[in-house]
Amino acid sequence: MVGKEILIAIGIPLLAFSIGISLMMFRRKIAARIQRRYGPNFIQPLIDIFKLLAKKGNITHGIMYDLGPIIALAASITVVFFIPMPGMKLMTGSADVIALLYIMVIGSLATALGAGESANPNSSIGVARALTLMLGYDLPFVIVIITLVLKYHTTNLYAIMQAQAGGSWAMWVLPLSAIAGIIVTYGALGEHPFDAAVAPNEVATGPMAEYGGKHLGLLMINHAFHIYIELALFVDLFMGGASNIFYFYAKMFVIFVLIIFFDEVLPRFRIDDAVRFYWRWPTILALIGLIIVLVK
Amino acid sequence: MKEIIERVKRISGAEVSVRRENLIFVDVSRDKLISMLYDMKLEGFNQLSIMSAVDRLEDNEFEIFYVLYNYREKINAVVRSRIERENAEIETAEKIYPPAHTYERELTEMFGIKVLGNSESGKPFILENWKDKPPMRKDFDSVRYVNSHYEFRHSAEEETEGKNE
Amino acid sequence: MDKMTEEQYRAISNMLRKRSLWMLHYCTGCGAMELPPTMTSRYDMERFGIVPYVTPRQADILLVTGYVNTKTLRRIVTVYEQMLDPKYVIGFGSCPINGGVYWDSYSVIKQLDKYIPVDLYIAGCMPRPEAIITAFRHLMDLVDKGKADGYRRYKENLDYYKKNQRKVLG
Amino acid sequence: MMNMSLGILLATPFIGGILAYLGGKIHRWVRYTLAILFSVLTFCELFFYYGTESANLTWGKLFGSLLVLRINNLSWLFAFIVTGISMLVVIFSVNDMEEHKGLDFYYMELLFVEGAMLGIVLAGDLITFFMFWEMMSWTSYILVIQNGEMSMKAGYKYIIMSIIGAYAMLASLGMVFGKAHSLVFSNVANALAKSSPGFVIGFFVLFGAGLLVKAAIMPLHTWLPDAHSEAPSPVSPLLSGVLIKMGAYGLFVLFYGLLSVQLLGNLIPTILPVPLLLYIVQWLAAISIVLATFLAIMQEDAKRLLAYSSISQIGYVVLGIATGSSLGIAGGLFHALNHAIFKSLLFFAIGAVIYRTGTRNMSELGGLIKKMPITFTGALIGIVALAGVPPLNGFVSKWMIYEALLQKKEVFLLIFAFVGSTGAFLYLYRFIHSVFLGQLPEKYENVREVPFLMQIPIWILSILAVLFGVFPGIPMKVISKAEAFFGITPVKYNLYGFPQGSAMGALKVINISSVLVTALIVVLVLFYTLPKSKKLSQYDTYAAGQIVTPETKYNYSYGFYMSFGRVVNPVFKWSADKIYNAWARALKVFGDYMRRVYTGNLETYGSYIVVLLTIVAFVILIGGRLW
Repeated sequence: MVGKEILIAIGIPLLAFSIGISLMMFRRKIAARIQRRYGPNFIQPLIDIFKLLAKKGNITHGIMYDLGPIIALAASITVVFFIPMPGMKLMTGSADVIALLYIMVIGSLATALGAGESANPNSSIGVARALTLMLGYDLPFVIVIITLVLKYHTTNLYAIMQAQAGGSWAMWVLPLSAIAGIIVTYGALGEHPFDAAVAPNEVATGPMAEYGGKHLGLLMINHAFHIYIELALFVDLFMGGASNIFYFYAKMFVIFVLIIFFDEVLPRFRIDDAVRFYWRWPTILALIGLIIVLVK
Repeated sequence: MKEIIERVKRISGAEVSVRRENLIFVDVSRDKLISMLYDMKLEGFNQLSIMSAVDRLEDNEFEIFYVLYNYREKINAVVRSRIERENAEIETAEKIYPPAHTYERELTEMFGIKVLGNSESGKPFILENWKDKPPMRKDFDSVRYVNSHYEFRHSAEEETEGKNE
Repeated sequence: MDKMTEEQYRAISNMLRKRSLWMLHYCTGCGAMELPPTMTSRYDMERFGIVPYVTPRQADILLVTGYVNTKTLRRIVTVYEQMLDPKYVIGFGSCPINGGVYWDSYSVIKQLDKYIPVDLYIAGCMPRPEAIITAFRHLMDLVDKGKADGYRRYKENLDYYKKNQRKVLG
Repeated sequence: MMNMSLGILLATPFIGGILAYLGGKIHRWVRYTLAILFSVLTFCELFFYYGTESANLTWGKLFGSLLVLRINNLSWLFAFIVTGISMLVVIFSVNDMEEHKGLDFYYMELLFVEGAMLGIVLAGDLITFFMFWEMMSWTSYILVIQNGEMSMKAGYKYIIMSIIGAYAMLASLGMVFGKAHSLVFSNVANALAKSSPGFVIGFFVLFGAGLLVKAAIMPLHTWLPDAHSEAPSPVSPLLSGVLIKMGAYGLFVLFYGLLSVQLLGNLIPTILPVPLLLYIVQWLAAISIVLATFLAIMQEDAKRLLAYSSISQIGYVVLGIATGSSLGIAGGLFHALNHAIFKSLLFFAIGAVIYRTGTRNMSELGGLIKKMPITFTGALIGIVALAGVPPLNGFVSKWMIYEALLQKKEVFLLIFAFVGSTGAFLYLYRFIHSVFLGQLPEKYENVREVPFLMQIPIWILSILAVLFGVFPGIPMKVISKAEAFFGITPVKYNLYGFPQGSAMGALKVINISSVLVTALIVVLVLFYTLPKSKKLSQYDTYAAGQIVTPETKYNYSYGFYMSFGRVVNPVFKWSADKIYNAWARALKVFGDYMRRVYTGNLETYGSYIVVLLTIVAFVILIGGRLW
């Protein structure tokens, strides 16, 4: 029995990482095709990560600079265990959706602390923008989560997923909340219209301005996990998880491609306009969804 | 267009010569330069396009010129005056034409002409720790400077040591 | 790690570095205009995994595009020293080779190689994107064979480079 | 024997204060040892009473009502907070207040405040409660004004608002005394149970107003930011960590001690999930959470930032207590304990920074992680706990409050609470980034770590934060016994969190933290197998090629959330302070007008009397004939 536990303990993060990294690969290929370019070869993100990890001359600005990416990656691996994979309950028993919201924040807080230690104003401005954006998209996110909890009378993520497994997805039952959910996942991934925090031309890739070599490698692995976490959460909340891994991957791929299309086309929001946008349209949609559930 | 030239001619101490249909030269003596600029501005020449100097090494003088432009009459005017070459000094035209401020700082650094009254006359402008003579003066030999400060790449045949491939 | 795996490790890391060179978006001279066409759809250097990055910490290649005057040289040296170790320098156009048309100018340095180690020069008074793509392919071969060792040369005779830099920068 | 030592327990801080004052006359160190000895003594004496149900001691009689001291689990919990934090404050202020003049008086006041708060918590009847409440107010007032001119103004505002609250409380006491003739809690509860709804609402509003002023809920909060930031650095943790908890304790006693949820429920029958009066208090708390968080984001001064954060966190406590469900109340009490721990930790950390650098303006500080690593770890644990991030204690109590609100379907309150907690990330990151990370200014090159005596509080509170975070069962034992005593069915819990049935979902914090730790070890091993990294000086950063020199202040810390400010500023055009100032001006105008009537010289008064008499005589004569 113990062998199975260890197998899961190692297998799940690797599976999550491979899903995340494959989505990143698709992303660069599709983005290139949208720009009528040929695009890099398929496993380019993987090569980038290994090249960064193999860099010889790494630098450090202090303890917190090193700990930032380390804790961020550790936090992302932890979160993966609390999101139900197809067919596996994992550890959703010990932390429900509200706890999950707080666990997901450890990673961004650790990166922010690491960026702060790198003593570069670009990274500080990037972090200030990232946190402001987080406050922006958290309002609709919370309303959506409350709507789902009230609809299914439980905060256990696995139970919410099971309740929709039959095909009555929350996407069709609560369409407005689903739209708000997609827009929030958009902001949580930091995709183009909301990427004022890591804008290359404004703040020299924001928090990552001073990161290079193995630290940047860890951050890119963390980004792969982050993509998996956001999409898996959305699929579990609104599309009822999946019986086997291929359905799960297909659903995540569909949502991600939808996000890429918007990402490549829209210009970038200024950070306070992004917060105003989030507190206006997605919040109204989510509130209407909430009232529908409250009234029913 | 004619009467603008008449009006400029009437300004005291200005010898006006018409070079082209929309370009006139106004030569003025050194001490009436600033007042001339003021009068030209009153005439409607409210843009200072550029202001610099010409190093007349042969008759040992600098020639300061201000290129002005009149939008209504669509005519350029170049106000010129001669100043002596050793420890040359001019008054600032900053108050009349604000853009002159930067041009004058460049003048000081490139020609060595001191400008009295410029708000940032002392501060370094472009060149970083430049020890030599102001570079735009004609008596500054740039090839000699280049040979002394930089090494040229030897052509492939003369190349002896293999360090730079 | 005995000799064999040491060799294999170096070969694999060279292959990795070849396939994903990150270019520093720090263009000094008039050559910067040639880069957008190489990045975008017609010539698309991303096919080779070459992507423009913003800060020296994240980049591998430093492009010195066009003439380098003393003021820019001071910034180029700082940026070069801030880049992480396996780093390469490409000199665009004739000005970094021998000063080009500015051969007699008091402010332009005549030979970039004296101040920072250059792995690759591209001749032409601003080479066209095709030339840049062939240069990148040539650099990738150099990296693959491990011959692009400018950074090692910089470390070994650091005082030689520093002396030249002090001579010009003062 | 048990009852007599209750009196000794209450008396020890006062005796300690007087002895410390006298000791100070002899020699410096005598005063320090006596102060520390007596504060530690009270803390240890408290453990005699762990788990005892109500041990009563009547120590006097006033206007025919017994003066009773009693202790139960609830008062034990708050007594633990009071004595614990006061002990740490005394230890912290030994080094911190060295060059401050009038130290004997300072230490006496410190121990008197501790005694007063202990008295409130142990009070068994309303008169003792009110007596110690007043003593707490003016002793803490004296402590606030230690720091010169600015703190006088802050203390002045603090004492005025406390007095107004105290008068309201006194009026409510008078009302109840008229009906119950004895102010012991049990008699008052029976009297209120029998009296008419209007009477109960009147008592609730008056008594509640006094409590809400001290608990700094939004409309009555304006004294807190000035008092906490102007007070000397060891006093701020006492004010922020403990003093506002007395308001929360009073609210708990008012809601569930004197009145009860059923009584409140059928007072004004409404369809709301919570009795109407509690619902209003909940909404006040929710508004104060969000607005105080937005205000805290905009602050430039570190201690004002922490003061506004105290207002928003005490909002959580009051929100929890006023939910009425056992999970919510347990959450509120647990959050009171947690907030006392991590807010004092943060104030100790900023106190240490001020002790070394002398300034608390965040844009002047920076890079202190290199010079003060221990203070940095304390501040880091403090902000992670306050933000409610899982392995530490802030998370569990917030989780309980959210679950309670979800159970009660009070959805909009939950949205306010959540926005407040996400906003907490912003100002907490701002605090630790501007003070500890970033570029170290040249003038703080030779800053050293604080002396050991000031590090003890930071160590103890950090360990407590981690301990209560990973094992929430420890404090929950006391809290659930306290709830049982007040007739609320305690919530099901175990040492590691909450099993399936207790709330909408389950929580096992130990699982979260163990997975996090293992993942951390795995990543650390991966990180240190990769090539080593070279240490850089702080001036070797990317500045687009420019060379960074110590003179250029290369740090982004002033107006950190300016962009967010543009979104939120329209909200802050009108503020509670402006309204109070408007009232004050109106009062002054009215006063000037009255001065014209009461001119102060005797002749006008004489003429008034004569005129009045004639009118009265005239009315009697005419009136007599008309009837």
